[in-house]
Amino acid sequence: MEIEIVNLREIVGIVRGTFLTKQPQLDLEISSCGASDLMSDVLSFMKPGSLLLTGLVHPQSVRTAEMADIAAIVFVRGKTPGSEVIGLGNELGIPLIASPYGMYEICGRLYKAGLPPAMK
Amino acid sequence: MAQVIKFTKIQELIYELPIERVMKKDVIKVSPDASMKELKEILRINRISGVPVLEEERLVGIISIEDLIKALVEGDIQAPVRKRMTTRMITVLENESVVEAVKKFAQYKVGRLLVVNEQGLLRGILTGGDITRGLLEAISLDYHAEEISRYRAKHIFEDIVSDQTSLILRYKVKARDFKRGGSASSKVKRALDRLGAVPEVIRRVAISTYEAEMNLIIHAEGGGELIAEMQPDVIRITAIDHGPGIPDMDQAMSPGFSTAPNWIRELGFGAGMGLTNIKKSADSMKLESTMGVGTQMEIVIYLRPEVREESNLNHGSGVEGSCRP
Amino acid sequence: MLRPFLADLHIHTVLSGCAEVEMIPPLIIRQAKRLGLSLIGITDHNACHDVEAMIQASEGTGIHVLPGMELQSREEVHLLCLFDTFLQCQQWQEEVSKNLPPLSNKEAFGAQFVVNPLGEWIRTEERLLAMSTNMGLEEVVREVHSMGGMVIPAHVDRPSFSLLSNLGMVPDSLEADALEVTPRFIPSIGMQRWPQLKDWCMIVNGDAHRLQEIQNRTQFTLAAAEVREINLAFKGEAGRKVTVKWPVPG
Amino acid sequence: MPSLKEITQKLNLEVVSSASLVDRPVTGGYASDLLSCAMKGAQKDYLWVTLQSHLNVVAVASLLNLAGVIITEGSQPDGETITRAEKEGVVLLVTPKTTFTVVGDLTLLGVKGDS
Repeated sequence: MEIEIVNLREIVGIVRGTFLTKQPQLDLEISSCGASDLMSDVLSFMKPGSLLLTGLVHPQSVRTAEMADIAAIVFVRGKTPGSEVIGLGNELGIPLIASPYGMYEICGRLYKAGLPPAMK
Repeated sequence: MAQVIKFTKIQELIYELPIERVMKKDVIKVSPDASMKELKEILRINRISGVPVLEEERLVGIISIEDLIKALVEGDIQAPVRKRMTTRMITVLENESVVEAVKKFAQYKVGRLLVVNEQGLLRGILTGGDITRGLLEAISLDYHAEEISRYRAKHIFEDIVSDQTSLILRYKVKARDFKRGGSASSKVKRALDRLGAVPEVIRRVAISTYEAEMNLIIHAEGGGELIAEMQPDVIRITAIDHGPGIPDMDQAMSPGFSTAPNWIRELGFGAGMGLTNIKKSADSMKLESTMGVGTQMEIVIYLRPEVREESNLNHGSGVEGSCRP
Repeated sequence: MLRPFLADLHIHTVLSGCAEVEMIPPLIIRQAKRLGLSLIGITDHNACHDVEAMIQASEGTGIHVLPGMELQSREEVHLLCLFDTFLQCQQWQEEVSKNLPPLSNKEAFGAQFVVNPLGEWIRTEERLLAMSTNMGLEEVVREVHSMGGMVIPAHVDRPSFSLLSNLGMVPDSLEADALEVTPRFIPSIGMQRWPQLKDWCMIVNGDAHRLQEIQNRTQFTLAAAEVREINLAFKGEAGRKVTVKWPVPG
Repeated sequence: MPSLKEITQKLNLEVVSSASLVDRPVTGGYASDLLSCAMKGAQKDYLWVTLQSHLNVVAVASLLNLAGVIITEGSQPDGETITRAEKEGVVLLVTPKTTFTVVGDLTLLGVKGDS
């Protein structure tokens, strides 16, 4: 499979997502992707510049993204973050996206689109 | 202090409890001539996932919701249960101990076992949950029994008013009298049971009294005396003989050492574990011997196990420090 | 007058499906006595149905029971919630029950028993208790505090159901009262791995699912066995303090 | 959809429990590291992809009668978990790959999630 660089605009299209944070940088390039609900795992394995798919809605998801230099976060179906989480995303400049799909479906779609895994 | 070999209460119960004490007795069953459609109703109404199949009184198979689903898929819902049932049945006997059921659950990975009697007739059904529930009930019953017996024992001593009450049992032990070996200790054991001591303590008293008694039979040339003095909290067993005496005390105390002559060993005694076993079972043991005069052994066992077990707790080793290290 | 309280604030009863059947009130009290404990917390998963029986069983034994539960937050993090009175704990229970998904246990997670002070079976709880409630971490801390209780994130050094594993670190905003670590936690190693822990008072509890697992490593110096006093001890104020017997490496 | 056996071979998964039961159908996939989410989202005969490897994973899989559990990132279940899985007839599979990659591969094999 050919490895492609996908930008945020395309990602939002693929996962049928909506932006939760303001003024997203749509042509931000994403080079890899990881899916996890455990932030200890994200901190220890995810590559900088990757996209995080998670079901953990907590300000700590955004804090972890900041620490691990995660480019953006997609919250999976049914996991709508509160205003505190979105506020933190805006403050730290980390784009937050909500998708109507579950984690399984999103992984499948992005993988098919050619996004490589974000394992260190 | 030596570690006392001891089963946990649960392990003990798993071995002691018969399956019939924990199984479900009112079993819902089905006839082999019933249709799969009727079976579906039975499962639905009773909210169960499988039933044994009985022809008259005889167990002929078992049928589950999986069999029903297969029948549904194949459009075979009018078929009799006989056609679709499984005849391979995993059974246990009602008077076997629970541990046998635990083994079968592990071996066959089934959700339920059929309980039968010696004649192969169905007596009940058993799930993992039944075992847990049965153990819970038994453990609280056991706890009660323990409390009641303690009360009883105390009560006897309270009825008799004195500054210090004790009950003294004396037994004469003849040298080389292997036929009656152990009879004194079995009487001590029975007395303790009557007084309501805890089973675990009784076992320890029985083991050490038995070994002390056997020592008198094997080694004391003129026999000796066994004295058990019981007080509300403690039992003191003294074994006295008049010779020959123990030449090397350290050697006598080491496991496996024996001075018993061969013919005694051939009877199965004198393996050199006597003193070691006493040490293991007793809370304290004192041995005094003078060559040519005789030997006196004193064994002390506390009747309330917590007095002893406190010293066996192995917690909290480490360094004392702040909660912000 | 200040006096020492040897404590284990995280003990399960047979109400927790994963607990052994020996975890009944009289046996827990007997074991606590043997270990020299004078303060214990009863913390079953998302429920306190066995707490009253425990309190009754403790009467006259010199052991004080703190009513509580081990709550599982939305983030799947375990939090000890402890109160002074059973009434407070029951109020909290109402809140928790509303937020627990209505699943039935079917004993896949082990049977959950409600028992009396003697440990006799009263009923089997059919609702699955060991699941995430729909309550966020901070929300739990806020609510429990407002009801006069305290919150201690449980076994933070464990690889599952813990603050450090699920959230990666202790959130700055977390207003928990102290942190619990497992009896295997060795300070010199743990502090290196999670430097953040230096800002916290840490206590060791057993998270006991069987009698042998109850611990006697944490000692409070308090005027009375109350939430307010324990909180002073966590902060090291007014002469109240916490000392812990830490395991040594190797 | 492919059977569990086919998936095990194609994805090169290590079977750590109930190897005799891999010959079963798979009707869908589910991914989450939160057990409570899996309890709600995964269904009978689904394959669950997760990083978690502790005992409760087996309880969830058994309760929902899942086709199997793929444990990712080389996380290894302990002996007690494997014993319990054997007892309950739960198929545990282990892979060094990430959840993202495993789900991607499963999707390419035709194992669908709920959309």
